[in-house]
Amino acid sequence: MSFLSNFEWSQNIFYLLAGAMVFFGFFTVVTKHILRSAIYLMSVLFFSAGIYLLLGADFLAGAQVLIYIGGIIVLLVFAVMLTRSADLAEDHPPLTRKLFGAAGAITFFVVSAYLIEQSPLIIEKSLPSESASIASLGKSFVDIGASGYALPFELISILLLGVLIGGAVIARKEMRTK
Amino acid sequence: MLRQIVLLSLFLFSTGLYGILTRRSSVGLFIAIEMMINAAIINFVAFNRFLAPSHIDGQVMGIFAMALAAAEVLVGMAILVMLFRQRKNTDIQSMNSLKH
Amino acid sequence: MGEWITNSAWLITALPLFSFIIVGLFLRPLNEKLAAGVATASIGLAWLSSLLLASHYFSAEVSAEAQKTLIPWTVEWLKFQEGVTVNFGVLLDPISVMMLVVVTTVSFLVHFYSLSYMHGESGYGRYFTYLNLFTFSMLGLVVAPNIFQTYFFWELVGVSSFLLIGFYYQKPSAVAASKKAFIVTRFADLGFFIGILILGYFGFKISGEIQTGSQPLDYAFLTHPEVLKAFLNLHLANGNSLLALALLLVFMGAAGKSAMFPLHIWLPDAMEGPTPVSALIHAATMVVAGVYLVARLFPVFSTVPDVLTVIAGIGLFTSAFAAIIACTQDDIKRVLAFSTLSQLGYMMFSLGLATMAEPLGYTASMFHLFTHAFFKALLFLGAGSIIHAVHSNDVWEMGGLKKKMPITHITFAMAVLAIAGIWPFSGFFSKDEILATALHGEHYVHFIGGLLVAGLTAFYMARIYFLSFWGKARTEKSSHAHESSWVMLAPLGFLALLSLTTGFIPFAEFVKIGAPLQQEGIDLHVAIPGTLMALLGLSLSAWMYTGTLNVPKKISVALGQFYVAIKNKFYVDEVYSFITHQIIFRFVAAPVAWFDRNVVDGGVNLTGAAMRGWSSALTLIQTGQLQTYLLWFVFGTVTASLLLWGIFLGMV
Amino acid sequence: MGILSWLILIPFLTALAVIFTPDSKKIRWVALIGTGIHLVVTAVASWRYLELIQGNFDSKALFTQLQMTEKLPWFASLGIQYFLGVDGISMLMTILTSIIIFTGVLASWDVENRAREFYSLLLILVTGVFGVFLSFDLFLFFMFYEVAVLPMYLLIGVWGTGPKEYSAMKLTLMLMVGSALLLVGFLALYHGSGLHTFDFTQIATVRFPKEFQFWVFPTIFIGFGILGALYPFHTWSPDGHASAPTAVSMLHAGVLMKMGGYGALRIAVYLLPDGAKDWGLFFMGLTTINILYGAFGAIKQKDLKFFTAYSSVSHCGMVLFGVASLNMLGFKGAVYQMFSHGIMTGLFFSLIGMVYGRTHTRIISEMGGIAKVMPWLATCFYIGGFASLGLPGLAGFVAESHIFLGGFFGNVWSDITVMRILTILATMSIVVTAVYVLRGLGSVFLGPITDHHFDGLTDAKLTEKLCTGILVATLIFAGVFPIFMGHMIEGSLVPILNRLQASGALAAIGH
Repeated sequence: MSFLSNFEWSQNIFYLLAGAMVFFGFFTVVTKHILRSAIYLMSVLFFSAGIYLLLGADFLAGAQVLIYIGGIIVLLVFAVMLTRSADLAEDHPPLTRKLFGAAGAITFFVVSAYLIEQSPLIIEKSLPSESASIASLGKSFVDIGASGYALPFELISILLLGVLIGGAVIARKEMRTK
Repeated sequence: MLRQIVLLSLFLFSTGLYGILTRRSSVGLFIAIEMMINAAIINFVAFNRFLAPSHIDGQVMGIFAMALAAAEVLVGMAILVMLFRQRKNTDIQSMNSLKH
Repeated sequence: MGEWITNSAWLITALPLFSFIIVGLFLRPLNEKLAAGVATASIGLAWLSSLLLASHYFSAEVSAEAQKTLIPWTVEWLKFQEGVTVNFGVLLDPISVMMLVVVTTVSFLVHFYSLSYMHGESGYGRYFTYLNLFTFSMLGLVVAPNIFQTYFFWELVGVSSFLLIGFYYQKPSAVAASKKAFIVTRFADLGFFIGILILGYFGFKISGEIQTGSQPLDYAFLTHPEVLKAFLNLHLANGNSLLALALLLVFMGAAGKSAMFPLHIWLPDAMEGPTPVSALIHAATMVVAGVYLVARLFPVFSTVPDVLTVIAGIGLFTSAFAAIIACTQDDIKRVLAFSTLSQLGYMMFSLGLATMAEPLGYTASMFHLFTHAFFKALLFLGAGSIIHAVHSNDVWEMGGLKKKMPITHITFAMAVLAIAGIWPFSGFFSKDEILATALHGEHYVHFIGGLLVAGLTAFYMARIYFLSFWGKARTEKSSHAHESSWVMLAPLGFLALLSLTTGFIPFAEFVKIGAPLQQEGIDLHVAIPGTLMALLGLSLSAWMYTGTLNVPKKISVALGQFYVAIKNKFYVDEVYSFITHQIIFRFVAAPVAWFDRNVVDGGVNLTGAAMRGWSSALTLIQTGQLQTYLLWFVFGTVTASLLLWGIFLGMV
Repeated sequence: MGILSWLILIPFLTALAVIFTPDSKKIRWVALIGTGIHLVVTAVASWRYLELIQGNFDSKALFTQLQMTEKLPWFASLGIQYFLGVDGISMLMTILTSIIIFTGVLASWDVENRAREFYSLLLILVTGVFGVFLSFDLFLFFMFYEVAVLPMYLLIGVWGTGPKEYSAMKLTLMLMVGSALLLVGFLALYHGSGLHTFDFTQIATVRFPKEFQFWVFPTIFIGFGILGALYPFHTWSPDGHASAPTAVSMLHAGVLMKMGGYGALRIAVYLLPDGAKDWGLFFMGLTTINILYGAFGAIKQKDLKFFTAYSSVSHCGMVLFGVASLNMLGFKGAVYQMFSHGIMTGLFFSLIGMVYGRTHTRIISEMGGIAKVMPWLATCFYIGGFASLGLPGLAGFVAESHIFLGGFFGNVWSDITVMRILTILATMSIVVTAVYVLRGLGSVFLGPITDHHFDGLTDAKLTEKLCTGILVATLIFAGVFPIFMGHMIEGSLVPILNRLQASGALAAIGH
């Protein structure tokens, strides 16, 4: 999987993907139509899968496309359809809220960016060559050793089960016994 | 390269934040939340790749984060459906009965 | 035998106390008659024992030179502090034994008289209990060996007079009078108490240097020569001597109790009480307590001459002031009250004129006190029997009682002659000595004033005598008047006898102080003008008040506004009530009460309200909007990260 | 279990007994018997105390000699122990409280609604008060202090009259502020002493630095002052007493306000002598206002309970005046005044309760001439009135003469002329007191009967006669024979005075 990872032309692919993500990311939150915003989100996720591939986390890219785009965006679209919030298409928040929201987001961005610049962690380093293989990723899920993630793996499955049942119970029609 | 990725994810996170603070419809809210979670996963993968290439912890965290995001949206949608059935609209600003 | 008598002197004071407790708590609810009997008997016993004590004390055995003061019995009442202890006890010296005799005699006669006078009144037992309490406190005051015990019983006397004046508590006027009496005397006692504080503190300081073996507040200590010298060189910040201030304050207490000029307003109103009470308290005993206190502290007073001049001045003014008012009063008891005021002024100014070098004034004042007690008590009891018969105090409603009440008439007449100062009666001798003090001491102002007052006294006493006994019965009630029962007349007779004989007692041998007296017997330079003035007063009054009564009316019209002013006692009462009600109550008490309710209380409520205000302001933040909370959350995280980063940077 | 623990336990056990008595009619009898037993036990304890000291005391002592002490570790790690002891002052106060609670139970004989809770709360309150007077560990002191103050809220709030919720709330909150100040003070002492213990006798050995004392003394003094009706903080007293039921205002004015004076003397002046020297004159000035302000305030009052509340503000001012004058006379006067005012106010409030029970009004102008109908109550009222204006022969006079003499004798540390002026101002209160007492009582009792359905009123019942009789007898006994009280408290006041004078010596002993 190294063909994507040689250094110099992967740099400009990254900039391409990043540019697209920024473009679509911006529009997801700004657009008045909820449905379009869902579509833009889908494209942002799609390009971020690209970045994972760039960084060699190809299983994750696959998972991303599968779960996020396949599952969550579809769910969101269903929700939009079910709740007829489509007629609420024009979601234009009052100006004051927009201003405050923008102010909050921008200050957050500026402060964190400044902190990142200062932080000694991100030393300028080129993309290292070797990367972990998917086999080691798979083994880690079942490895009950110190560095293994068996327990969280089991937990996450129980969680998902709980959430599934919970979601069904909440969204059920009123009980007739009332 | 790492710096640019982190900046990118920061940008995504902030736009998600803007989305949460301004969206009126709850679905828009969820969209913004998904975006923020995705920004976090990008960070995981990026730091794993640049700082500890031989390990896989970053990616494992990414997968778990994705699972949680899915769970979260599911519950969110269930509540949304309930709310919609009772309130007939999904506008967040009108749901302020918990005020003083 | 003699030893036993003096040692058991405390019995005289204790008898009324025991009978007060027994009668008050046990006998009164059982049977009022018995209670009254026991009360009178116990006072009678006290009277006999005091006579016995006096005869023994003044007899030849006790060494002739200045009768030494004996303190036969003391008990430690209270140890205030290391050097300051107050012992209650009995002190016997010429004036205290004389006072014992006076108080017990008058008290016994009044008790006896009241048996019939108060007959049929509701609260008959209560009356006798209060009388016993009064007699006990008066005797306690008389025999006090230290100034603190005097103050102790001084207050008790004040409270028993309050109870007795307010005996008819159903009558609002009696209630107001008793309240007024207590508050005015209480105000004067404030001065007395501060005087005690000063004497106590500086006495304690001096007792540290000079060892006299007695406590700082004892009379023995206060009148000790070295102590007086030490006191004299103590000066206040503004230069004048501390002892003068203390003595002025003590005199203020005495002035309050003996109703001297500024504080006399309560005595006329005290006539609201039953007449025997006025006879006992407001003629013979309580009101002379002030004179007695000044006499008791006379050695100390004599070291500060200007205080004595002040006393003499106030005394003279009061006697003149009261005599003038007495001429215009219609209520017989008010006339007698003002005459008491005037006679007290006499005693005070005679004390004021005395000095240790020529102490005639001291003996004269005590002699006048002695004689005055009897004939004034007689006057009051006589007036009581008239009121009992006529059922009214107003002199103009009496008249023509000469034939209907012969014995009362004779005894009243003798008393009038006694107070006017006609020869065989005691008033002549005692008033004569007072005028002699004034003359010998070259105090001509006081001598002339004294003579004038003597004339006025004769005039107003004769006025009420003629109005009540001579002429025709002016009202229906006075026409039905009849003589009182013998129980009331016996005391009158006895007192009349006393007013005749007490004048001849060689008082100078018994009661004297300081240097021995030069001359003996009656001094003609004083006797003749005195008697002339008395006869002038009597005849003037006879001319005005026996014939048709138009002469006094013409004079009163002639005097016009001035007459009205005198009749209203120069509006002194109104001034006082104005000061208390309008100024003190309106401008001090009401604002304080208002201030407390609104400002101080308001302050507390304000803090409560402020708390509630802030809490409701805080709730405004909870808008219920999800996004606003998120916004606060974002700003919170941003500032927190900046802070942490700052700290992190600081550390690195 | 020493006798002192029994003194605290008996009221508590009576409270329990009251809760568990089945028949509600019997409750008041159980309470009466309980307090009766307590009276007897107090008498035994004080008799034994007098034997123990036999009136002799070491005049050079720097520390209070405690008798019949009991000491058990409680929170040993924090240095807190269950430490009971008694000296002259606390013995006298225990006698006062025991008398007041006994007569209080008698006075509230016909409390009908929820008598069970009323009596149990009352007895718990008294347990707290006994605890305060007998405990010599600051933490234990504070605990009992709270136990004494808190039931007050319920007692006034439930059984009170008039704006009872408002005054209950106000009273409890202001007293809480007071106890907050106290807590700060006690913790300062605990840490300042460095001995890591709350034991009173241990802390007494420490000589705190002057600046430390300069701020701790006022905190504790004002903390106690709030309970002792110090001038600006007295406003809870009129409201609180006016709305409180009879027995509660008897207990409160009679005993709880004395805890203020007692604490100020025992803790503030004893442990912090230098602070006392610095602040003495200031508090003396404040209390002079207290005395005159209370007296003048009382003249214009319309309601009998407000009238008595203002008079107790004035008399409690005298207690703190005595404490602030920092000399033997002042201290003795303060303790006498605490005792005499306690009995006096107890008598006053019980009588007001009885009069209110009959005429159903407390407004002075609405009543008149009722002495004709209830002579016994009128006489007792007048005896109480005369005691409050300081008539010799009653307890008030002994206390007042001490306090005024003490104020006049002054002390070495403060300016003598200012003290004299303040004392003379305070002495004027005897006239103002006479004015308002006679005006108030005169318009209520004397004169013709104003309201004709007063004619049918009855005089005091047996229980009421017993209650007022005991109080009047104590007043007269304390007034005529002050010697007994003198012997009792003389010994325990000397150490407080020596500590003030011996500023140097103590440093030698201190750590």
